[in-house]
Amino acid sequence: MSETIVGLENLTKRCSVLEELKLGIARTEKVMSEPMVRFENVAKRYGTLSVLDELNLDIARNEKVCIIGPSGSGKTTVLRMLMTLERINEGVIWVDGEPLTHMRKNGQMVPANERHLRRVRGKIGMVFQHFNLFPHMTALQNCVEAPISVLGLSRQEAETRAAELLDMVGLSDKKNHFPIQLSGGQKQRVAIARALAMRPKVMLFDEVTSALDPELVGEVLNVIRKLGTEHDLTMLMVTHQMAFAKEFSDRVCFFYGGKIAEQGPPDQLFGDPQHERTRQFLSAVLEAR
Amino acid sequence: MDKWKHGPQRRAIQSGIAALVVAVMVLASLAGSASAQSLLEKIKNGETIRVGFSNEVPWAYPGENNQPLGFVNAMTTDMLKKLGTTKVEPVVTEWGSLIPGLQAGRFDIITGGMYILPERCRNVLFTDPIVKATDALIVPAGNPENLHSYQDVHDKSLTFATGAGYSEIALMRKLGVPDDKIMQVAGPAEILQAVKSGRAAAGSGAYFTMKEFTDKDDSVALVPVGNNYYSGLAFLPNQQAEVDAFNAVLKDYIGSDEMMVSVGKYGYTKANLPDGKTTAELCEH
Amino acid sequence: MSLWDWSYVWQAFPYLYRGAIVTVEATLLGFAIALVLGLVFALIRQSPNRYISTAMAEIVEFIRSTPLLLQVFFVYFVGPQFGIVIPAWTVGIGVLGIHYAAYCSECYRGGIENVEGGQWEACTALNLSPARSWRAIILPQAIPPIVPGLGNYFIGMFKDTPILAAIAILEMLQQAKNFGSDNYRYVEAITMAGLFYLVFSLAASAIIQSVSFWLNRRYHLQ
Amino acid sequence: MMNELALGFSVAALAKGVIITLVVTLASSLVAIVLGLIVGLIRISLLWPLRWFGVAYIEFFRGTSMLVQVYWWFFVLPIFGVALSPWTVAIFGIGMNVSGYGAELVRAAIQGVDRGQYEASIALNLPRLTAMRRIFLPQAIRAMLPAWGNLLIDLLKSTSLIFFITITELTTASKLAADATGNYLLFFAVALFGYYVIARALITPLVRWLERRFSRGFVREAQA
Repeated sequence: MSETIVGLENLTKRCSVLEELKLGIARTEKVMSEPMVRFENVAKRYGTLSVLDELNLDIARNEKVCIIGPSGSGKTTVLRMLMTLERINEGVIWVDGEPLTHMRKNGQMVPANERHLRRVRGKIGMVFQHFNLFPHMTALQNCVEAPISVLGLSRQEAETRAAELLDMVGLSDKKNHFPIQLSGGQKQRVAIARALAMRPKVMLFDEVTSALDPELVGEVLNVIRKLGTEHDLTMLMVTHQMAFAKEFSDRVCFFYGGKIAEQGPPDQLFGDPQHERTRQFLSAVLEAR
Repeated sequence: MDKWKHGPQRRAIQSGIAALVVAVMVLASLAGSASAQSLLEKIKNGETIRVGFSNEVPWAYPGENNQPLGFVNAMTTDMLKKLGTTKVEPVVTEWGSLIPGLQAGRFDIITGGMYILPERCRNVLFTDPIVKATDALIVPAGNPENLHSYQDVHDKSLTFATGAGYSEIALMRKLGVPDDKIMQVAGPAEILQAVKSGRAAAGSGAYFTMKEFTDKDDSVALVPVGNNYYSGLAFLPNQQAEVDAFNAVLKDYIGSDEMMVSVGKYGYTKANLPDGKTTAELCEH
Repeated sequence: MSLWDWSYVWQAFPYLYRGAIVTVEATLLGFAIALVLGLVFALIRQSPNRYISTAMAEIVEFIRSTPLLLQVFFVYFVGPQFGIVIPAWTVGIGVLGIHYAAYCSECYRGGIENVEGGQWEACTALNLSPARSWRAIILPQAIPPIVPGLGNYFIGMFKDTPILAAIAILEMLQQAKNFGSDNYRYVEAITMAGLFYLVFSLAASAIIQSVSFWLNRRYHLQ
Repeated sequence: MMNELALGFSVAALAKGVIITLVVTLASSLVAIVLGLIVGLIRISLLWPLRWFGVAYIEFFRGTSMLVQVYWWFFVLPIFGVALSPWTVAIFGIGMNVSGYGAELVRAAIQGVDRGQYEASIALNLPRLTAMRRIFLPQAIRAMLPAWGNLLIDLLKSTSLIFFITITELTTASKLAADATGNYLLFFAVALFGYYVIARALITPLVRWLERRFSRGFVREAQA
């Protein structure tokens, strides 16, 4: 289905006459299909401070969505809520057709218990800004720990898969190194392999290049790019890399003040932003370059 | 901080509780060894009897292999043999901990040679007297302060050292000596040190003990003072049967040749034998 | 004989009161010594001369790894053999102070070393005198973080005072025992002494926390 | 002659005192470590009754003097019908007192583990027990080892208090020897040195060794 949409969108670039129509079809298709992730009237508050209100966002299967926006706009909170690192105050988050934050009990929606959370959470993987690798384990051990204890794989199987994944991120020679012996870019690639080892359907990337030295950003983005083209993965990423967002994503969401101020295909959002705040943000980011 | 409320898992907690329960059970089983047997039965069955005393030569002190030495211990051992056991285990503690130790069941008999005094009679049962003793002061050689009695110590308002829990403390308080002039130390060795170092002008304790010091050490001199005191073995208040049994043995034993051989090496002479005062009289005042 | 008799509680009060005063006095005086001497130890340890600083480190290590009771015995009993007779009270407070000075010096050292090197560089860049740098920049940053640590040693010292009984200082536990041997009742007095230690420690730690909080606010460290 | 005899006797007693001090130190260290770990975990438990128990345990054992506690176990508890042997009182009295401090070290170290480690464990869907055992504890243990080293030296020193409960350990043995011979300088110096050697040559190297073992991945030398 999504390939059709991407195909259609590629077509629209050449056939400007059909643009409106095709986009309309694409939108209808998305609504028709069941989204991979759905935020439904989600609100997050810290005490009286509202971080996010009335968030409604659907992400289709295999869609690549980038979230941009100024700091404090609530963009990281979106990922953290989806990973269940933050509890939501209102609304429901759905993953793969079933509620994540809630469960059905006697026909009613009640807050999810730990068991339910653990089951649904298994479909999501996350890569953090500060890597959060386990410092006392080698790269390989980092990647086999959870598959063994959570997925129940045998050690041998887990190690084989982990080795493949480390190979895929270009680190087959570093698998017996401890995190402290790796560069920032290498650490982040191990973190990506570690998350993939859990066979997630959705991958979250939270400013994964922000803590890296500029010359190491590329190697990490290349891995993500490769993931996007070679694997069926829904990807949601918070980033400051505008060029990458533009080239990589199907859709870009601009967050401002706890709301989605504007969203759309990257060409449109970067090329012809509608919202005043979006224009200000983009020009400030570009000026800083 | 909130995050860690979710920290340890139920299983960790369960095993923690299990470990605690086991620990408590181990403790309880160790504790439960207090037997239902009475002391007298234990003696007759030849079981080990624990005697409690503080380290005080020549009354009662532990030997090289932790055997009970001193004349009170010698007499106790002889009498226990007559009653049925030869196994004696010494428990050495500070003087002040002797009565709490007896109450806490740390040992079965106090063989420290406690004076039979009315206030003590309320808390422990004494056998008939086994020795007549007097107090003595030790003073620096030559007795520079010219002390001859407790009253002298009081009149010259000098600092005076004795053991914590000793009967001399009450005596000095009765004379009107303020507490800050009464130095309460852990035992006889500290009394000697206090006098030798000049921290106290005089020290006091049992004549036997103080004489032991002055015999060995030329830098201190002996000043006999005070009235006669009588010591007995001390038991728990509910052990009248044990006291009766010991008194029966004591009647023939006291002053016998056998006893004088046992206690002679500790400097106990016929002059130290009790003179007919009974424990009932001594407890009465 | 009942297990617990309230009348003994009231009778034991004067004893415990007298003991408590000695205990608190010893703690306060000992801690004053520890605070000052500890700073001296810490500064000597920072000495650029390697032999001096190593020697100081080893002395501190020695003091910290041998029992207070033995140190008290040593000063109290060995001195007179060489004609040095120090009053028991002086020995007690002095040894207590020196013992905890060793601990406090480690605490000071940690605080001083925790102040960022950048602060010293900033002082140099602003051409501040060393004395002024210490007083205005370094110490205000070094002291507040170590207040809780110093406070723990204060409480630790308080709980170590029963050791002074070994050299005839009648602190609270000894008074409780004396009450016991005067009346042959130990449960009440000992339990109450324990309770007082608990109450004092809790109160002291509350005070330390508020001092620490106030200092942090005062210097805007938090 | 008399003095030589006393000296020989005293040296033998002193050696015995050293052994007793070592045995009590070792046994009560084990008690302190095991209980400290358990109570430290209880202290951060999910269930509030357990958490409160942990707080009460820690505050009680840290709040009152060890000597008072040991004295109470030994002389007062038997009046309530529980008569523990001097060895039990020594090992558990000291061990439990120190475990109060140890539990605080455990709690602080676990809570001090970087928050990101906790988030990563959730993101990887690790069960709590596994996360605690495999991720947090190894990092916490490494962080708390130096503090445990200091605590065990404190424990070693506090074994000198069991003199009050009729066990003749090193301090008491040296005191008895000094009293018997009158040579306070010699015997106290020997005892002081004895403690110093135990701390410096036994406890400190042991803790250093453990630190190295648990430092895998934390320092660059620890190449696999």
